[in-house]
Amino acid sequence: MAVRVQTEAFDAGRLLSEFSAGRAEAGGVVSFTGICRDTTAGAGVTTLELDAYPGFTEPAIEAMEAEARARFGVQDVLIVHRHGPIAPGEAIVFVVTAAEHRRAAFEAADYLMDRLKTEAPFWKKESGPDGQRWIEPRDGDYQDVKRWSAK
Amino acid sequence: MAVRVQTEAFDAGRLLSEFSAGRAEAGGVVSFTGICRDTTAGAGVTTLELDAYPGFTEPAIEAMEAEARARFGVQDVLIVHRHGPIAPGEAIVFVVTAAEHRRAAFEAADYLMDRLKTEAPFWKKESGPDGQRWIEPRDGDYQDVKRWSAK
Amino acid sequence: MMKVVLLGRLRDIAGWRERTIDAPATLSALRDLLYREDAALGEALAGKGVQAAVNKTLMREDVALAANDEIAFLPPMSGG
Amino acid sequence: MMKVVLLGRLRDIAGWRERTIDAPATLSALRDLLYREDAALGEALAGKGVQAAVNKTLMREDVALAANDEIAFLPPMSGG
Repeated sequence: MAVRVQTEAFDAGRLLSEFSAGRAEAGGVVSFTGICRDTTAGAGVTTLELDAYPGFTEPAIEAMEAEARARFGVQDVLIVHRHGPIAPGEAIVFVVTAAEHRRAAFEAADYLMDRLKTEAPFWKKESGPDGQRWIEPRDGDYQDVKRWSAK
Repeated sequence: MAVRVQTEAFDAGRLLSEFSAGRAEAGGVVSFTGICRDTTAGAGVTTLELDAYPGFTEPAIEAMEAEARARFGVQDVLIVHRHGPIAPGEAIVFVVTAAEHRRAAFEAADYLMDRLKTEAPFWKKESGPDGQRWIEPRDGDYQDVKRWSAK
Repeated sequence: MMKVVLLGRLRDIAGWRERTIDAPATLSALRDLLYREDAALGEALAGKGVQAAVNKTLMREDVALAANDEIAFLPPMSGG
Repeated sequence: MMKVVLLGRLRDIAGWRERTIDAPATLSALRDLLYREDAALGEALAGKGVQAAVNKTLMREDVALAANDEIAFLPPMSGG
């Protein structure tokens, strides 16, 4: 179980290889890679900048991870989240889960992304040809995270 | 869009890196790696052998992929499935999907795995200390795939 | 000559996976021929959930066969 | 001396991200102090959804502050 909040770029595939190595007790490994898009609602994006609050952001994500682990019975979880400036095409977030059966692995990854997208302590600024703007979660993100409390 | 049915072992992380490279139009990439477990219901497994019917197995999987693409509006899909003998800890199947928003990527990967686990034309034999046995999908697999027709 | 392919547990029962044989006129004639040669295989072919494919297409009914056809017998699929 | 940290759009409004200042007695006294120095920042701090954390813990109420405390003001989070 690990949470990493870092400014360094990362290769999601390499993280998946490392995470999966020698995992003969797991039936399924599910990964999500969130990529910085080059357009958001039609506007060109040249850079995304994520502000984190070190010492506050990590424990908040660790709490989500502990909840996911307890709720879905996964064997292992890794969450890597970048902050600082991020270029289009680069990965922002990587979540990977391992479980004995694939349903738990899928649900834990899905749940963690819904939580991260709405509640993770990051402040996000998009810079493009039209200037800069601070952004908030989409309505769809709030609807996604509500699915888990209906259960 | 691609389907590969092969006897060669593969590195899921490397496939994820290749699939994700330069994908600045996608917001989310979801991967599932199915790993050959070293125990199934308590019995030790020394090898799994998957029988495929070349020329029949690939088109059946391509049809599932086309359905997933139409249903969830994903941008790209790759499915790699091994056949032949597979050792515990090795990957059996890798499914990766890319979509503008993460929900579509998660649902397409989840759907494809449910279909593959119950309907893909493979015949599976487990060999262990207790001998060999041909296996069929678990009840849970049939319940998983039913979720998609209820929608 | 046509090619006959057995999948999954059928190949363990028969002891072979692929054979070429003189083409019978129909799928049911092929089943009869295989039954006469090997009753255990013949019974397995008639078992629950075993399907036949002609040239990689599943056939629900009896069909006429031609030389060079490829006939496969598929037990219930295990999934991936 | 205590450390004050601004996150997200608050740092654009204030033009700074982190400062050390003489410790006022309470969180509300700190807000008053910042308002007197920079009314735009002071209003932003009182804005909807802006939370305060003392030593990395969110505080819903006014609290007493001590020297060496770290106070952060957090606008609504964007999520990851």
